Amino acid sequence: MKKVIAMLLSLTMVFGMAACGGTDTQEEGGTAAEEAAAEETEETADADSAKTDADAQDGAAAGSYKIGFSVKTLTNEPFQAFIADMIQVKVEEAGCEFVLATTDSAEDVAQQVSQIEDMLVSGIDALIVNPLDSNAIIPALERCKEENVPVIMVDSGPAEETDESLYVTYIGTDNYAGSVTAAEKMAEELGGEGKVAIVRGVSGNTAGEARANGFKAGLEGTNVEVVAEQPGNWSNDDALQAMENMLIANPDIDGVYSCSDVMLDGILEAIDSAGAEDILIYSFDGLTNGCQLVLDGRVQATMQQYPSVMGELAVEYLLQILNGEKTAEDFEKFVDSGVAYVTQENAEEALQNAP
Amino acid sequence: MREKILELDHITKYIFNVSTGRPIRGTDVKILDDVHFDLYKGEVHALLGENGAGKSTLMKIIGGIIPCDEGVMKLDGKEIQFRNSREARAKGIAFVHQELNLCTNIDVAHNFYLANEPTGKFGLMKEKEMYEKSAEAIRALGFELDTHTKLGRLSTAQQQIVEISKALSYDSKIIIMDEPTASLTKKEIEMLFSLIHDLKKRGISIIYISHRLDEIQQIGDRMTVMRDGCYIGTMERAHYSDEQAVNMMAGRVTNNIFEKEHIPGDEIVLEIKDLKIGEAAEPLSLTVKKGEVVGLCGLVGAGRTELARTIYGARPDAGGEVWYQDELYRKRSPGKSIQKGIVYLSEDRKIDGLITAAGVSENLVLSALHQLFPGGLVSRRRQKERVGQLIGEFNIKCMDRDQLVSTLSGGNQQKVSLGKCFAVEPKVLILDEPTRGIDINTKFEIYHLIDQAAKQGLSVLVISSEMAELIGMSDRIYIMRGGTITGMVSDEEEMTQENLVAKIIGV
Amino acid sequence: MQKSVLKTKEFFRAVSGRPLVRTLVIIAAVCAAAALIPNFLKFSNLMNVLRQASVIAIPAIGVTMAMITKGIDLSTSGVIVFAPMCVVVLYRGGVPFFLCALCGILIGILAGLLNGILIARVGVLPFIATYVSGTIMLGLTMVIGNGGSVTGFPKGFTQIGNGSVLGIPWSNLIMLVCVAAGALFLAKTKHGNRIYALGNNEAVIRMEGLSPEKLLIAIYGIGGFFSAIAGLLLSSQLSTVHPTQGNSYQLDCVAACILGGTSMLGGSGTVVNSALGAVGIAAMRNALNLLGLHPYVQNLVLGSLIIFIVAVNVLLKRRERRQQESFHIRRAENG
Amino acid sequence: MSSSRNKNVVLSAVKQNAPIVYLIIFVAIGCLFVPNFGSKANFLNILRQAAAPAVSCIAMTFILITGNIDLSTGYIVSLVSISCGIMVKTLELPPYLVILLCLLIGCAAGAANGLFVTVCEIPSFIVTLGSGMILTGLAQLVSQNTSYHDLPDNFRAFAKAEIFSLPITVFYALLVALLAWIILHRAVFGRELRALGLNAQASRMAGIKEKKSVFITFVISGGLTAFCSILMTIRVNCAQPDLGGSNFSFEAITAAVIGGTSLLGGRVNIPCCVAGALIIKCIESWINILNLNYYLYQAILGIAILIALIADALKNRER
Repeated sequence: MKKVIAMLLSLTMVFGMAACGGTDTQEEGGTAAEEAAAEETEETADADSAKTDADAQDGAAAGSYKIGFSVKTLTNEPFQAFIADMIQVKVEEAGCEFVLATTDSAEDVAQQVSQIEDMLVSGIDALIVNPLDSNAIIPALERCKEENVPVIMVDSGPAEETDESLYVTYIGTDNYAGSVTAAEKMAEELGGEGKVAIVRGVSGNTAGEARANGFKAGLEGTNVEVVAEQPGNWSNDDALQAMENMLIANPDIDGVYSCSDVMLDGILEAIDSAGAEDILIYSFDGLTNGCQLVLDGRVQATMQQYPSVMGELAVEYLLQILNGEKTAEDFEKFVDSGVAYVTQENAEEALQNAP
Repeated sequence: MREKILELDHITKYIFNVSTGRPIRGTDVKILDDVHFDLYKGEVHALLGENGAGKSTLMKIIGGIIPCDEGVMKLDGKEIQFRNSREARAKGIAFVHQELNLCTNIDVAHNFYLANEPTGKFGLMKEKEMYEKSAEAIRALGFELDTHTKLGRLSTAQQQIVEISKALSYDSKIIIMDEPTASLTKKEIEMLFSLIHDLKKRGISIIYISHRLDEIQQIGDRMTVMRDGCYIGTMERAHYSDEQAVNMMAGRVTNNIFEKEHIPGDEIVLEIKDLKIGEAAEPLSLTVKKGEVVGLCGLVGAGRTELARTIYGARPDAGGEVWYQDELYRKRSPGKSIQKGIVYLSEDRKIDGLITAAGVSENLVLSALHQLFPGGLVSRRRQKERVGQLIGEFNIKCMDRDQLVSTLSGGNQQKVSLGKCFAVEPKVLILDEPTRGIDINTKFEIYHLIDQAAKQGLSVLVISSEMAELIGMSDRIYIMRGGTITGMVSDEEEMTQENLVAKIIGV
Repeated sequence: MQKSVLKTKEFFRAVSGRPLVRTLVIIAAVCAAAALIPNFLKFSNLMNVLRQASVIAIPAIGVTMAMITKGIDLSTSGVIVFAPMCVVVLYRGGVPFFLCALCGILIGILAGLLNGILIARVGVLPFIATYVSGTIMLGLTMVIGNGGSVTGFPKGFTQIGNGSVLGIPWSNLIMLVCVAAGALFLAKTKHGNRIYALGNNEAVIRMEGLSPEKLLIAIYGIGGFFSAIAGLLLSSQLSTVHPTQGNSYQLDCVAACILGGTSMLGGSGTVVNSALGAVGIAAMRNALNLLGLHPYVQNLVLGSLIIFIVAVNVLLKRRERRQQESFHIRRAENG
Repeated sequence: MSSSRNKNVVLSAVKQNAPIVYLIIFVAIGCLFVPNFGSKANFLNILRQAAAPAVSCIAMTFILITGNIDLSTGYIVSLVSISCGIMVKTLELPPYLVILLCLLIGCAAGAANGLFVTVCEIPSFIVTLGSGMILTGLAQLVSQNTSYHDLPDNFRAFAKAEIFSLPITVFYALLVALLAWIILHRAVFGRELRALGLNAQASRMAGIKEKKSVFITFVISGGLTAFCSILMTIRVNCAQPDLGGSNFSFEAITAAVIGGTSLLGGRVNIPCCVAGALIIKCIESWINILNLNYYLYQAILGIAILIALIADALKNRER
């Protein structure tokens, strides 16, 4: 059904254009590859709503609810994709319908808000959200409250003075605490002193800020000094250049803390080409490529999050609320989905459940 | 005695850079040389002269668009100097340009009130009033126009009426009309003339610029003739005759300054068979023999440039054939023409002919790039040698080879343009107004060059509005009118200016 | 058969002739298709679509004026972010909110005037001048907010963005007011008339003794004004200022104007049409969201749409020009 | 006479290659004030970082010389990078075939842009704006949210080798610069492009085929952009669909404008464009080394372009 609508939509729009165009130019937008993309969209549309679309109205029948997940872009973000897949599996196990909305670029806060509004209109009963910016998401949460749609935040938490009633709970790794542990572990490894650089994430991303600040907090009390801190913008390209230039400024650094495994490729390249040796590299997320690098010994440790745990718990709690077994007050405001300190020893089994 | 409302004496204007308006340094070429002009109240004063005679420049001075370098202008007896056209209009002088001063994307009323729209509350335009007032103004001229329609949808004549009614809305006493009938149909011309008679009755004087003698006889009370920027004379309508006007326009130039050394061969190089330059144009045919100079004369808008560009391949034709060296030349394009040896020297060299921001040598070799450097790489040595040859041959006066063309004088620029054509060693030369806006001695150099080229076996098709030049240079002259060829003059006696002018006008 | 073919041709020509009709057809096509999607036509969703369209439609007023004079304004995304950032920084510095809002709008106008001066006086190409000024403002916002988002707007302010009266969100009302003001200014005031004239024939403006430079500077100043208002509106919707909140609006505003029939070659285009174009884009994104299709599909569709429409406009223009040319020759014949 | 004659020849040479002088000044300031900036490691670093952007800037000059613009190069980079990843990792094609195919994809994208600009006569700014959206959509759909890490060594050798301790990418960039210099400054094709940029109407009348030439420049630019994408992908050792992105083409335009290229067409200087790319990398390395607030960079770069634009506009005024 959805496939038909998608085709109908683009066809009618094109027909509308031709009507106004006054000429019978055939549709020649884009390259031949674009036609290939048209078939492509059908598969992705199918893959998303695997089940045939049950009745579109609110889940009238008991147990079959519509649960939406709003997340930032999934490209080059296996971590987010893993949460989304886990949630989809859990939702469909419970016989409910799963709706996914992703923004097309990592920073498009306005788009995430309007996507949530659209999902509310399409009648979702519960929402799981990984906010791009915890301040900008508040109005959307207020709207959910008006429609009494319970909301659970995953991975990135709420801003400090967010009104507690807006969300049921926040399930995620305590980026801050996780980074503090990483800092303490690195200080131990370095014997309490040395120079360290931090490769930050994209500006304004709550998780990124918390990880950088957490790491710095973890180093207080030791005389391990943070000599350089530049953003890698979650992309290998920028991380590579930032790392290269930081190595120039202080060639004798002893440790590097990357705020996410997605930037490890770039950082390792920078270190290889600079010919710097025995630099302790710590990272965060515990993605497949992160754990693999730890296993190969090129990265010393990574703080593995459990996206699957986040996904499972979120769906579990929401179903409890929807089925009336529990109310929003029964949950604490923060549930730590735990962080594992992955080193070469436990890298093997960490790799199994890594996203 | 009729009251003289406008008088101009000793008006002189040196050649100036059109875009910046500042005079060009280092030349003393005058566009207007000590011109006298006067206008009585309620009179239609026709101004006659060939292209480049300075008519439009004189009118731009009266219209306040450009200042005059020397001379005095009196309006109602008082000396005045206009800084811009708005001031002139405030004093009651309105200018109806050939390309009208109107915007095709907005409707008639908004054009009518452009720049002084009546505004009501909150600064909103009083649109109802504008539509009514403008309709009234047009009705006052005896025409009915729906002032809501977009200007672009009106015919040229209707647009002209809007411009004239706009001029009248400033209760102007003098209206200057520059070539108003250039693109009007016969019926529309009659409409315009009846309007002019009506304006005369209201005491409004009109300066009517044209080079169509038949119109001037109908409408003009007095006729002034200008040639090469000089004032020749004024005639009353009573003793006006075409011959006298033509003599004054064409001027007595003896033929001996043009020595014709080339002898036209009889092998036909270029032959045009029933070529149609436009959908509705009549098919035309012409031939150019080896070593022959063929002239092409006609009024502005007769389609001479369109014909030249169609042969060259820069413009699509609407049927007919072009035979070159006894083969049919299909799918013509500038590139292909140059390869075959047909070159075209364009009328306005700054737009079509030269790259003013590039150096002399770069311009000279521009058309001949593929010939000079078949390997694809520009060899500095080969270019230097060829450019040296061309500069010598055309004696282009420039400090160094890479001097910017924009810094050269008009004459030198035309020689660079010509050099560019000759760099390709062409067989057929199509020249469009080769000597327009150039000082006299460069003109003679160009005549000599054309003659020598024909002598060496090139065939030349030259378009010119100066009768004397055309007669002096060409062996045969085709006459064009209304987009097709209406006649051909080949032997000596017939080639007189009076005869040609008469043929052009179709009198 | 002959008669009916002529009629449909007439219909197409009539439709393609007047821009307003053309835009209505686009919007009708988009809504007709979207209506098939469940709950698209729900009142609340339509209000959402309009609210999302408001932040595209308001700056599109300035962009339309720029495009009418053969220019373009890409600095909308910069002003949408920089103006509210100044407002929130001043407000946190204790300045009364009304003054801060005024100052934010002034900054928007100033940025617009800077664009105008760069384009009219210095002669920089419009699209590169406005893009660069947009990037500079984005950079300054990042420096002020140290890369992050800044909150601290008064409660009442965020009410404007999200609150609604009688079910109609405030943003829609603000959009209607701005679009009405813009439309009136462009269609009904003398300055609007001169903007259209400037887009068609600059020589006439000079001939009438007006200065095209001053007019251009004013146009881009107005563009800055409307972008600042849109910025404040967006920040009130998000209750925060995030340095990249404006990124997608840069292209959406231009796309809205093109969808609304504003031609790239200057001289045509109206504010109401561009606003309808903005609604068309918001409706399309909303419809595709409801379908759960990836946002990349939206980019694919919007990208092809823009190229297609401009291609059609250029073809129409070329056909017109060719008719005029032969018209001229036919005329010369019997001259 | 001869001494004053070659004095103003030197003067005009310096004036023409001003960006190279700026580069020397920037490097000098860097060595004096920025710690470790003068070290050999840092020079290697900057050269390595500037290799790919220099290629993309040269690709952009081919478009700018005829007075056009290309805003879609960033998205060509993404599409090529992800297809590179797919071909190498999933299809395991031999490296040289992958590189050839990637160049073909780039040329195809450039050809599509060229077709719309020349045949449909749509302004190049709008065509590349629209095609940018389409290309990014394609890249993300083709990639299905995955990126390919740890590319195989035989593929990476193409850009990881070192000759006399300089990364091979620097030599690639120099080779591209040399070829571009020959085409644009010494070949007939370059002379025609320059003429088209300065006065298209006169060039058409002189027999230059405008549509064909402009189309070819878009294809060349597409190919060079694909080559640049391969270099970036190998250097980062990760094929991802958001490599490049929206700012990529504007960084190329910035380097070109700082390098004296005029946006109205006709004025191009390859060595200066390379200098422009290096200048931008110098600014970036200052900010990283001095640990400045990274967001200053965006504002500083914006202001730098503005100054270069104003200079370019004033220079064009007397054209």
